[in-house]
Amino acid sequence: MPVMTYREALNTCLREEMRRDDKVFLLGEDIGKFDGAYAVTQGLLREFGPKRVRDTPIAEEAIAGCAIGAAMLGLRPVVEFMTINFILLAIDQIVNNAAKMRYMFGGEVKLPMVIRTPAGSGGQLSAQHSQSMEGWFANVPGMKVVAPSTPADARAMLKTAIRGDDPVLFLENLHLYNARGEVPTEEQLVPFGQARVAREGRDVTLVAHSRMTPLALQVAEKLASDGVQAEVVDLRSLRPLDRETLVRSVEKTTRAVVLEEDWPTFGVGAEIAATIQEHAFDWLDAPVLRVGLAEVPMPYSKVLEQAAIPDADRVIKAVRRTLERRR
Amino acid sequence: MPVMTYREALNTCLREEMRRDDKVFLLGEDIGKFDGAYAVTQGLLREFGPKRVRDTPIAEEAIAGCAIGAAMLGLRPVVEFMTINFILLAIDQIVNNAAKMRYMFGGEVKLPMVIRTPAGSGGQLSAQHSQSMEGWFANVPGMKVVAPSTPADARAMLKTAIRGDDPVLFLENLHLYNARGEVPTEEQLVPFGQARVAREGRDVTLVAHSRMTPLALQVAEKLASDGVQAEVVDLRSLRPLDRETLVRSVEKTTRAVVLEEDWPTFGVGAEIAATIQEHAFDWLDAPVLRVGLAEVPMPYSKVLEQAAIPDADRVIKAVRRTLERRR
Amino acid sequence: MSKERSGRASIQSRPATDVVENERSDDPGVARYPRDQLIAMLAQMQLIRHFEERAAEQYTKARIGGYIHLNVGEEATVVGSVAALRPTDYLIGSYRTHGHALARGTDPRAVMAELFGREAGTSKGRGGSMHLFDKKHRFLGGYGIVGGHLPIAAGLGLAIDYLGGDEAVMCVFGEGATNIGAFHESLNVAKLWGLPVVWVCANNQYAMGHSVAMDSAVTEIHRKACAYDMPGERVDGMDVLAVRQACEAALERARRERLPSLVECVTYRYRGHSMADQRKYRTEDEVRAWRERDPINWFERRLIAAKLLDENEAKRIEREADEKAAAAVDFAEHAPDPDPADLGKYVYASDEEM
Amino acid sequence: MSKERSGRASIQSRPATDVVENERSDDPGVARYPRDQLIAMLAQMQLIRHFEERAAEQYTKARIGGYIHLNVGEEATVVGSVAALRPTDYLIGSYRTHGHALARGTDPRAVMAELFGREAGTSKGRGGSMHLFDKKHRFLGGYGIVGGHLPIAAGLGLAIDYLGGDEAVMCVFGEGATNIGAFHESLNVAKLWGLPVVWVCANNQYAMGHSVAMDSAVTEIHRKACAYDMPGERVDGMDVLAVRQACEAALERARRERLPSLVECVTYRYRGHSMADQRKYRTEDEVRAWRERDPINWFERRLIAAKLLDENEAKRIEREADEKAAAAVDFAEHAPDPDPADLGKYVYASDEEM
Ligand SMILES: Cc1ncc(C[n+]2csc(CCOP(=O)(O)OP(=O)(O)O)c2C)c(N)n1
Ligand SMILES: Cc1ncc(C[n+]2csc(CCOP(=O)(O)OP(=O)(O)O)c2C)c(N)n1
Ligand SMILES: [Mg+2]
Ligand SMILES: [Mg+2]
Repeated sequence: MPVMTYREALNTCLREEMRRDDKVFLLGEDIGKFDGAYAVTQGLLREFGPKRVRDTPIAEEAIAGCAIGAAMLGLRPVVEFMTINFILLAIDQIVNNAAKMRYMFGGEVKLPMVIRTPAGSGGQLSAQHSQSMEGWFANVPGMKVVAPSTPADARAMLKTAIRGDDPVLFLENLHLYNARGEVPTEEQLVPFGQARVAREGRDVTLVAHSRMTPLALQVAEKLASDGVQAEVVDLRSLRPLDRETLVRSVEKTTRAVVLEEDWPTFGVGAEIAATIQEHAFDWLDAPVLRVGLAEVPMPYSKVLEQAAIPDADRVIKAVRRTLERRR
Repeated sequence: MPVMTYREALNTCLREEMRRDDKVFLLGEDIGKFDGAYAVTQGLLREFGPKRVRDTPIAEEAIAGCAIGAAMLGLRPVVEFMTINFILLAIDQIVNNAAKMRYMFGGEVKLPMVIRTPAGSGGQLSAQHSQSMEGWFANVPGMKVVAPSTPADARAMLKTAIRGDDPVLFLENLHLYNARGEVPTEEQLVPFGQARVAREGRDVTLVAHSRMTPLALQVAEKLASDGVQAEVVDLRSLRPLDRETLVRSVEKTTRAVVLEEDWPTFGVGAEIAATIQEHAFDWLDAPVLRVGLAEVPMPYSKVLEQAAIPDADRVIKAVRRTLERRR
Repeated sequence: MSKERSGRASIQSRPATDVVENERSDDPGVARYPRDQLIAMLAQMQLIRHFEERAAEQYTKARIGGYIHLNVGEEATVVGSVAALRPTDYLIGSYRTHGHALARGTDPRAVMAELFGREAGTSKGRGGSMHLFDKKHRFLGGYGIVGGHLPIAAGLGLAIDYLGGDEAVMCVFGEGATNIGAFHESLNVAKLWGLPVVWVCANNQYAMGHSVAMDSAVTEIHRKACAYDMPGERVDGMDVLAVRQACEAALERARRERLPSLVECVTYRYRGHSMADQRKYRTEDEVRAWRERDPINWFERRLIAAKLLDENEAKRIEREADEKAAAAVDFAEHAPDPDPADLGKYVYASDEEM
Repeated sequence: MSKERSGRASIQSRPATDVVENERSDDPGVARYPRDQLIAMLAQMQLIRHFEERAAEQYTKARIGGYIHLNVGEEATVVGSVAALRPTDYLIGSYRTHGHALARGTDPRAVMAELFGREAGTSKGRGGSMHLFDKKHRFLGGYGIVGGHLPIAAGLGLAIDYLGGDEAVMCVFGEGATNIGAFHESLNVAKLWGLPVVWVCANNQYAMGHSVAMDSAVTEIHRKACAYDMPGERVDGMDVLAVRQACEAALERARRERLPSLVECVTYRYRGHSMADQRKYRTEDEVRAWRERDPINWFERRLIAAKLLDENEAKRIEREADEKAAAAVDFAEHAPDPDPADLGKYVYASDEEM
């Protein structure tokens, strides 16, 4: 199987889908002439021209609205927001229009549209450029929210998103773009709502999505050398959420730690913990713990930033606390 | 103690605080000449004039930004958003500026500002006008989010909000405005981060905030006639969250049901459940259950709307499921 | 400098088939359109008036819930603008769009059923007054967030352009919406990308309790077009033919030149902002003055003066309109509610296919 | 129609104390200001240039993290606008504001320390390049969301008006920010409420890889003022004195007439959007052509022509600027990092008091 980066996998997928269906088009800031702020759309303007790779002004609300309108008439827009931090300017369009229109118009309209955007922290981008708000969108019926962690899933899930008929928030991550992995040559589509057991283990379940998955795998590797077999569940999709896989894993391991790149209080991990305690209550031997960002706006200073972002040590500490509990 | 409505309590508080401190001023749509869409600011324009009761255009982002700028220079703006549904147009200002500025500018600035807005569903306002997104704001360090459920708390907590030095989202509810209750004549301030045990009980804890509190009390009353003693914890403040009171209650009752007016998946109740299982794990005899909105955009039709909104029956059913579990 | 166009931009209206009947009218507006179309427009205006009054009545009887925002007083603006559309064009609007749906041809019974929250409603009872929808007539919805549908209108224009069609989009909104960010972003991209969109502002003088001057640095709304090098035009929104003519011209510019326009129709709402609004932010005198220019009366008188209508016919048209409105209420009253078991339907399209 | 003012609006500049020295200069711009101010402005421009070049160097050495956006090429726009402010006025800007802080008087060492993420930085190392802050000099911050600080600027104006002060607010932003909703909402309320705000657009031709024409229906940014009945003016942003003069006039209008203005300074950034930008979206020729109008060279030549400066002095000024920049790097290098134990500090003001 060919090896490629997460970025290449996305780029390949966009190219493939645009070749396959001329209703698919891209819009976003600097995706064309500039080749994409993070080069995900590199070369696509050259191949498909400005009609299908539409550079937009800095006007996030208009961008989202344009995608909605275009989707209503049967096109399949794929929006790029440069980073998730700017999505708040478009969240009204996404939450109040895209997510609700099908329902509030009695099923008379479909909105096949994808919003791609990288989340994540690190790189000293400071408070306004280091966020992960995917949990807010995952709270909204009518939205689908996915967050692949590998190049193969990135390609396969972006295909599912583009060919689907609903608005999808497709979460990328600044720190995953250069991650490498095998990507099958043949076409693959991963249905939404299926978590992936990225590593099997029997002692504790590490739950992660997006960039936290490689961290979880790294932690699992370290734990293994200490004789602890951690299972890693890569959620892949937040809405729909694959509660079954989660619960099945914890029924086996009886313990869980959630890794998250957002703030834990009222964050993504809260739902994971709530789900596990609700559906695997009788199996749990320890409370589900959460490891996420420090509850501060992200500081710029390297030393402070490092202190704020979850790392292997903090996850391992949480795992140890979990394991201390007797059955 | 005089009895007044929640609306009157807010109105009284605004009047008192504006008389007390001429740095306090109001801004929002239709708060002056129109007396407030829900009449909370009734009569204030007459008393304080247009400088201190500033009617604004429909421009939520500018409104929020104006409050931020004014707060930076030492004023104490109190914004009214007509309903929380429109706050998404200002969420970038609130989350990326108000909540982060003090931190990202190294503590050099204070933002004493309050955003008042009613959330809630019911009344057939349909998908775009029936929401409760307070959980998203409660996820953000730098924000304070409070949601009083009684007239007395409304007055006392709005005072705390106005006199405090941080941005506060002050959550009201369409269905609480006419709720009546005793309000002490003397001045009262309720510090944030203190939940209130609204009713004592030993069998199960009902956790609620805002409009769900009266529902929880109503349920507790019904349960009492069946011999079940429910304790009702009114959170009052989501950020800071009073984990102690929550945990203390569950340590006593060993069971909990969360009532929420938002969508449960990734909603407010998830944090409550996650907190309880984390900190009261050894006391819990049953999983924490959540009762919230049906996971659909709110339908207009009365029959569908009724099916979507949590009611006493659904809460009682959840309580029964919880109680079925043996110790 | 802004390139505003005068109201007298050249008109390429739809083919007129029976122009003969009124070619000698002294009223240049009336002379422009065939009799059957003029009569149809009057009938639509009457239908809207009577539909709205009946809806108001049902609201006070609590048969209708939520908020309802009526078009009473604005019938000329509504009918004039919608009449300018081709059947293949798209229409999108705010929460104040009962009239637009009716003018576009949506069955009044389906509109009323929607207000009653019935399964037979335009949106299967899920949307209500603020969220009407009629795919068949290309009315792509009523929206409740002020300004929120303007970016969508741009997207509709984008799709037409992408697909190479000659449809146009009409986006209607209130003057209060012109102060919000979405207005700016949408008009900018429409002009920048040459999208076939006509922006129709129904300036009914108030945004809830706010007069135009309370909210907008520029009170002649059409002048805001200058910031996009877009034609901007103000038209008497009580004159159904002036509105139609301006919108026809703007639609043609959109269609042929890919040049969007901003058309401001100066009108008035007789009633409160919504049925819930009983506040006093305007004088009785003001309301009376506007009512004296009632768009329906005025149009009726013009048609009678042009000898295209007599008093009896006028009465009949009004009676028929009211009968239709009454029939709509009757239909809605007896139509079934949605099945609560269907609560979860229509959230996702993909799930239904799978 | 828009009421744009010409660049020659009457000027009420600050009291000139030593006008004598250059009153006979043929250069009307130069003649307008006393020598010490002119020299100070040149020194500031040089300081910015050298500070930025050194910052770039430190960035490539990975001593500075995040994004950094330089003002190189834009020194005339930066210094000209900031020089127009009174000490009591407020300044607020985007993420591209190293130069603004320096021009306002912030210690270069504190600015560089901020870029290094040190506790001695303007924002105690919490903000970094995009979020400089200097309360003492009334520079109320750099902000990272395009357009996001414009509403705040309106709020500062509102507070001044509320408190009855005679300060003014200058809000600086790029031309790319004029297409976003916040621009529209902010300018509307500023004019509507008569807020003392001057909107200074640094039109440096590009928003990342987008030329003005790719993003804006109206490419002469100053013309967008027409939608708010606000004076709009375009000025040569490479001419520090023209910028200063226009801003002074606008500030006076803001202060005295409570009339906000939009001042567009036409300029150019020599470097990439941020240090991370190595893309090719503009030609070498274009960059070269702009560099030929280098604002520092040009200003130096004018001062020399006016006999207010000689080559040696010019060299000295440049050398001193570079020394300051070097000293700033040196200071920043040796300044201590924040204490990780302080991670949770500064989230809430109330908590600290309690
Ligand atoms: C973003 C937003 N803010 C506030 C409201 C509440 N609201 C509903 S209609 C309205 C007034 C709108 O006035 P205008 O645009 O003139 O339209 P009209 O109602 O006069 O037709 C307001 C403030 C809303 N729906 N959306
Ligand atoms: C709302 C938002 N969208 C996108 C970005 C990413 N971004 C940062 S700077 C920039 C270009 C801004 O151009 P302009 O306003 O002309 O200012 P300049 O950088 O040229 O000074 C973009 C798109 C952002 N920071 N905020
Ligand atoms: Mg109006
Ligand atoms: Mg620029």
